[in-house]
Amino acid sequence: MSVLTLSGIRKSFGAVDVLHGVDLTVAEGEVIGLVGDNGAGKSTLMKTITGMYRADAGKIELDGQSILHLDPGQRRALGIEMIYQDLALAKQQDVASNIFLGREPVRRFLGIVPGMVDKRTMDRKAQEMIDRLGAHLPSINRPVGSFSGGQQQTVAIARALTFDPKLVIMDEPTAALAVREVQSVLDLIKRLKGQGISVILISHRLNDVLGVTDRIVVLRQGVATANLVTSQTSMAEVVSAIVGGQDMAHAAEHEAAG
Amino acid sequence: MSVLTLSGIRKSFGAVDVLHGVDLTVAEGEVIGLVGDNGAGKSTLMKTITGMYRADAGKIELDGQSILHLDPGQRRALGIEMIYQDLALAKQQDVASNIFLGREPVRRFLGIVPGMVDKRTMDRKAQEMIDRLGAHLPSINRPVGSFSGGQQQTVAIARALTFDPKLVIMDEPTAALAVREVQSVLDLIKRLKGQGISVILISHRLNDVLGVTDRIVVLRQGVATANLVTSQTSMAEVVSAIVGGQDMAHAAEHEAAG
Amino acid sequence: QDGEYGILMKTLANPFWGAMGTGVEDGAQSAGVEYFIQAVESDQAAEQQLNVCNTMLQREPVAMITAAINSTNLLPCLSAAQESGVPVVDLDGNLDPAILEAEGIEIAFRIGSDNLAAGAQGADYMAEQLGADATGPVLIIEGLSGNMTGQARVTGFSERLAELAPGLEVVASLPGDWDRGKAATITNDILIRHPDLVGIFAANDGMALGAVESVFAGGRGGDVVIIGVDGNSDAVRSINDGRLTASVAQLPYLVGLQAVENVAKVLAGEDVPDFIQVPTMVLTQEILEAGTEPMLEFVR
Amino acid sequence: MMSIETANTKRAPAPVGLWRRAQAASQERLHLRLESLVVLVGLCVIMTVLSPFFLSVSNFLNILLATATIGVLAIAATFVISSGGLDLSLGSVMGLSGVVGAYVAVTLGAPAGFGVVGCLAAGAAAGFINGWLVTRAGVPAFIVTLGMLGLARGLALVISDGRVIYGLPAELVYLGQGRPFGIPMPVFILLATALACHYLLAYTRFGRYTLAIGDNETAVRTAGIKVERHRVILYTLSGGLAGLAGMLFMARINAGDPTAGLTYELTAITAAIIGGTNLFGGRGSILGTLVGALIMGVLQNGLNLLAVQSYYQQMAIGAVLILAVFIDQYQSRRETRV
Amino acid sequence: MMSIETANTKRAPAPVGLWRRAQAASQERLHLRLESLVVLVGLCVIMTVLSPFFLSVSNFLNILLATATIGVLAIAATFVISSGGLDLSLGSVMGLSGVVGAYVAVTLGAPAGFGVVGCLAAGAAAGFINGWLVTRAGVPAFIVTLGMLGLARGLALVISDGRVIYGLPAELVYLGQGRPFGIPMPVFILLATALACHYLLAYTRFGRYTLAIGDNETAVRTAGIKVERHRVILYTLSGGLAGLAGMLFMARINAGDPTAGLTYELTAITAAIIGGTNLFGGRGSILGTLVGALIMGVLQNGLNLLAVQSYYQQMAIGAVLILAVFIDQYQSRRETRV
Ligand SMILES: Nc1ncnc2c1ncn2[C@@H]1O[C@H](COP(=O)(O)OP(=O)(O)OP(=O)(O)O)[C@@H](O)[C@H]1O
Ligand SMILES: Nc1ncnc2c1ncn2[C@@H]1O[C@H](COP(=O)(O)OP(=O)(O)OP(=O)(O)O)[C@@H](O)[C@H]1O
Ligand SMILES: [Mg+2]
Ligand SMILES: [Mg+2]
Repeated sequence: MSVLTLSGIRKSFGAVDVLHGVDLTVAEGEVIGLVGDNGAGKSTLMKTITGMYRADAGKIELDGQSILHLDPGQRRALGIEMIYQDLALAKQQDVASNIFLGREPVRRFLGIVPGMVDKRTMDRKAQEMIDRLGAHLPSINRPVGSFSGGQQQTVAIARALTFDPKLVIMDEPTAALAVREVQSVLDLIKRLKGQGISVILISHRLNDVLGVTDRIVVLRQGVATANLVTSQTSMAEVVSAIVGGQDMAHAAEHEAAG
Repeated sequence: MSVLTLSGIRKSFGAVDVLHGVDLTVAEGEVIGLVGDNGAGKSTLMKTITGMYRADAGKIELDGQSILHLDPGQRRALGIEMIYQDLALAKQQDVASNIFLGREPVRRFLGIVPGMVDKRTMDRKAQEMIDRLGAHLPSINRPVGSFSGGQQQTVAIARALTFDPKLVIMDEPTAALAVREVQSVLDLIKRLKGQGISVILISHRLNDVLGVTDRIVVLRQGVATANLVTSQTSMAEVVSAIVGGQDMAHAAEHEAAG
Repeated sequence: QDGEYGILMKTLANPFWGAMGTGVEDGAQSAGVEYFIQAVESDQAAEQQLNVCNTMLQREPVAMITAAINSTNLLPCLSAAQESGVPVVDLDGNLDPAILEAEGIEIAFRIGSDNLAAGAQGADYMAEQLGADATGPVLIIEGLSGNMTGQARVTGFSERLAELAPGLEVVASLPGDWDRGKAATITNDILIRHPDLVGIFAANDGMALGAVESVFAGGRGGDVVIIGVDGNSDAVRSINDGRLTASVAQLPYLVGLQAVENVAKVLAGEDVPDFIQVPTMVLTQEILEAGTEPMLEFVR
Repeated sequence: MMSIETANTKRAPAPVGLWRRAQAASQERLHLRLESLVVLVGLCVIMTVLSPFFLSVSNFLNILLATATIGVLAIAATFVISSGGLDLSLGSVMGLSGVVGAYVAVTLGAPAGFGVVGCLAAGAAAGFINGWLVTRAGVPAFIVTLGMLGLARGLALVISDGRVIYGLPAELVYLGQGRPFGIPMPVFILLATALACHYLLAYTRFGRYTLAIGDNETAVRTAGIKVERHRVILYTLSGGLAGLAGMLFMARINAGDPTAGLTYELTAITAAIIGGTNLFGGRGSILGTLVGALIMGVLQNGLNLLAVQSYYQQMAIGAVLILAVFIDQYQSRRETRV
Repeated sequence: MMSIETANTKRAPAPVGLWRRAQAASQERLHLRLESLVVLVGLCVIMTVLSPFFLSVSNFLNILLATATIGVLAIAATFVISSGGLDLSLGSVMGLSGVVGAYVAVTLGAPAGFGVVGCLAAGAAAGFINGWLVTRAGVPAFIVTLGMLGLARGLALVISDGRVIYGLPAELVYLGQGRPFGIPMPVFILLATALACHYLLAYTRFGRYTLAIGDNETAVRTAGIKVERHRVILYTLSGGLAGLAGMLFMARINAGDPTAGLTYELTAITAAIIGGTNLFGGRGSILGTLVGALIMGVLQNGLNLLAVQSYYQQMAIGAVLILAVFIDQYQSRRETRV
């Protein structure tokens, strides 16, 4: 059963046409790699799924139901989570506040007044999640704006994974991460797959993409130009699909082996 | 001759100690890889070089002259350029304005009034620089905030390279870039080296680091723990220096070959 | 004699000017003339008033009745009016004859009541109430800093009080900014320092009424002589209720009424005096209860 | 905003153990910056030295009473500003509300309760319109609320015909002048409002979203929160609080005054900013705002007690304001900001 | 700021060729949004229809004359705001400058030239202090300039003892009342100032850094530009322009008035924002501000010509303001913002 089906998605910003009718399906527990040149439209396409952008045309179905009319909150409630490329963190807030934004646990204040956010629980769970990602943060009570690039990335990842999603979209989740943290994330993706959660992974680290995905979709100037089964493809093929058939043997070789 | 010498650099933010006495030298035309875990202090160290942070203790010399008392503008004038990890772009301004920020060419308006910024020249040169980086931007007259992650990264790179620097610090310049653009940047680094320009490259893409650097310095919790000559080291050694001797054979293998 | 009268007030967001506006209306109605009234947002908007004045000239009125915010702000407009032969009336007497002479502006006549005198009348009444040999602290609540009207009233009051009852000491003269709430707060503050306060003079009725509420809420109701200026309808009510002691009524209604009537005379070529002084009167509970004072008709 | 420290920021001094701990606890638990309390206490000490009348229970009640209206308005300002918005119409809406309340209770002769409802409803309605225009029509908050400033003031003048509506029913006057247990009613109302609003802003989801929207609207949107709706609620709340302030003022002076609250918005915003609210959003605390309002109240009261002459009062307030904030934020400035 | 479009933003309409090209050219070459010009012209057309007195050369000069002071202040506001700052002291500093100028020229009896210098120097000095406090002492601009608002007004009242200082030398009066070629001097001065400042903001490095600082201060710092120094210059410039406005007003009424400029800061900021300046910095154009000031001038003038009663004027101005900005920014709102 396909969890998510996109068909004919189009999107333009003013005079700039970005997506020219993209189709994509994601099955349950499937890990899809979405790759493409800078500016190919990957992030834009993903934002039409989460509802941050409204597609100009096309259909988006989750479990066979159209979700086009839903707002981002409703889509998130249905289990679509995304790690945004620009992280989308509230920089003056601390780690737990960011991770739980929109889903804060509440309790009663003094046992009477309702609606008090349970900060202690939040802090504890946030720390757990960060530990699971194998990251080190100097303190989870500092505003995330004071963290290093990789530390902020970790918080953004934790935010998307804390609430048992059905589909996780990761827009370059490992771009700022160090070696070990990258491993943690890749391991995590495999674990998610094991739990039947679908993942769309956008990454320019083709090694990673080839390592964890089932299928690789290549976006080129707003069109899905290739759809490769990972086990049957090669670095060279992926690279040439990204750059559009030019000779990039050299690049592929570097990517594959350094 | 060493172009840059750092010794005993310390830095803390309030209660958080970040750098505990770091030494580093960079020779003319040398390409140094600076690697380390997330939060190791790489970006912080680099910002003490450009003057964005003031070191709590230690010495910084450029060509044998202390530059500690100089402000960022003076250091930049001496030829220290940096590509910041958070890009540091003025998002509402267009490409040329960002690239030339602080160095705008001027001419006389109507041949009389002095001080008019020569926008046409700026646009032309900006376009040239972007082309040299092998990137595609939909239009250089749009505010950079509307660009994709990789496109913004390209603008930041262009900004640092347009004015014949003596030393270029690149803080994860390729994190958001696609395959081909990564190649352009790596080629560029080699070209810079050929021109006798020194480069400090921070990257978590160890492949890249091993591919273009002469020497690799590993920062671990605010201390430079290893200083490896690239031609005499291996992925495994670098990875284990980063994570501190734990067994990361698996990670190293993945990094090296996907 | 066809054409409109242009009437430029300070502001209408104030019962004093509201009453004057009504007077103008009634006067125009009885004289059967057309008119248009303009005002600015506050009685501090000096430049706006000048701009409005200039704009009014564009409508080519047959006469201008202007209540200038200060002695100089309308001068360019007034000389422009003079050049185009429009007679100008100084409503409320804010223009300085010496300055007018220096500028070469001749006005048709000046009408209004004397703010300095109004303040002095307040002092007269306070001295009368407390006795000439009374002692004790007195509070003055000023208008907005730098406002001419408020300043004149306060100066008139304090100078006369010092003459009549030297034992009454003005312990504070603080800016209430024409704001009731601020006046109430100032009164509270001064009552802390001088619980034996015997008198309060406020530069307008609104602030006096704010002070009244504070005095009563502080349990000193009836012990403090509180005097305002203007003679507003709500001041009248408060006096009737035995809360406010007195208000120096300036009869703005009468000012407005007579201004229009006299302009009509000027335009008809009749003679009018240079300065038409409209009397002020102290409104007190007795006077109001007696109701015999002929001027009461003009209290609005 | 500033992720990069300036070159000339010095190192923070070594933390003074106890003070630092108290500070952190206060910030963490109460969402109150201890420094502003210190400034407030310092100001009180200075005033005590300067004037023998300052230090007394009745004067403190007096200061609280004088702070009530502005305090409520400042709370309103805190909500809107910490979400990255702005409400310049607070003072006018306060004036309008008082007039509507007095109109209902006096001119129409309705029971006192309706007068209260009239105040609150008028304020909330104006706030709702502000919120609607800001979010749905997309007009900048500065323009919308400045427009509302004119609209509300004009309407108040039209309704009241430019006169005060005098003579409220006794129950309403009690709300402004009553003194149960010797404490003025407005003080009770201010404190109750402040506590409830503090709870709302510091400890509930609603408050967290408010601060987060001011920090990074996009992040909040990606979290699935309806930012537009939240903003409309915030402006409505702000208007409703202005209505409450209008009611307090009306009850205190026993009249609906169409010119009430002129330029109060500036004072209210100032109190919020002294209290640590970030003018650009993302940071704000109601307790802080209360302290800010009290700082201004103490200053004004002290100058009145000292009978400082009016020209010099303006200057003194201006200078002390700058100095107070300078001291208040000295330490946080020396440390790294985000 | 908003890098993510909201869910309910609709697609932009198909570009209307010619209009779009004119728009782009105007924006690119002149740094002027064509829409605001359209709103201005539209307003003029409406006023022409409504009032027979509106359309005349003398009335246009009248509007320009009425706009001169506010126009100069709005230019000052544009510089500061587009750099992400704020100057609430503009009106007060204008008042102070006029008093200082008049004091020098009348009370001290110095030659007229010194009067002019006095105005400008007083304004620039106040602005410099603002800038210094904002950048070196690190106090938020809102507080600093609000403090200066009180300080400058108080000082003006103290210097003049609360009275207007009347009777300037003829040369000074000429600057306010002279009419070379039938055109009032203040109009010349406004236009010259606007052109020079437009050049400065739109075409020079100084202007680019101003906008860039308002956009991303950190980015500008990394480019090696001395942000603090630049800000001090901006506040000083802003104060100097307020001094110029003070001089214009003083010359116009032939007196130094200590209460001049009360609440003008709000009007000045409004004109800047109508003209497209972003309240949070990064965007601003002097020509736009001039158009914004003229929109407000035409509106006020028209309502006066129509003899709309003052309560309704306030309401009308509020409503038209919101509507004008709504129309003005309608298109750009429908498209993607950054
Ligand atoms: N808000 C916007 N307004 C205008 N153009 C935009 C906007 N967002 C994206 N674009 C343009 O749309 C194109 C696709 O952008 P997108 O961010 O989807 O690329 P991407 O595939 O994610 O690239 P990258 O790998 O660099 O992240 C780019 O050319 C970009 O400039
Ligand atoms: N402005 C700041 N205030 C407080 N702590 C900071 C600040 N900047 C950095 N830090 C802390 O200093 C440490 C080093 O940060 P830095 O950005 O130098 O790491 P990095 O090596 O560049 O990491 P990454 O690979 O993730 O970019 C981190 O723990 C970070 O949280
Ligand atoms: Mg992307
Ligand atoms: Mg870093």
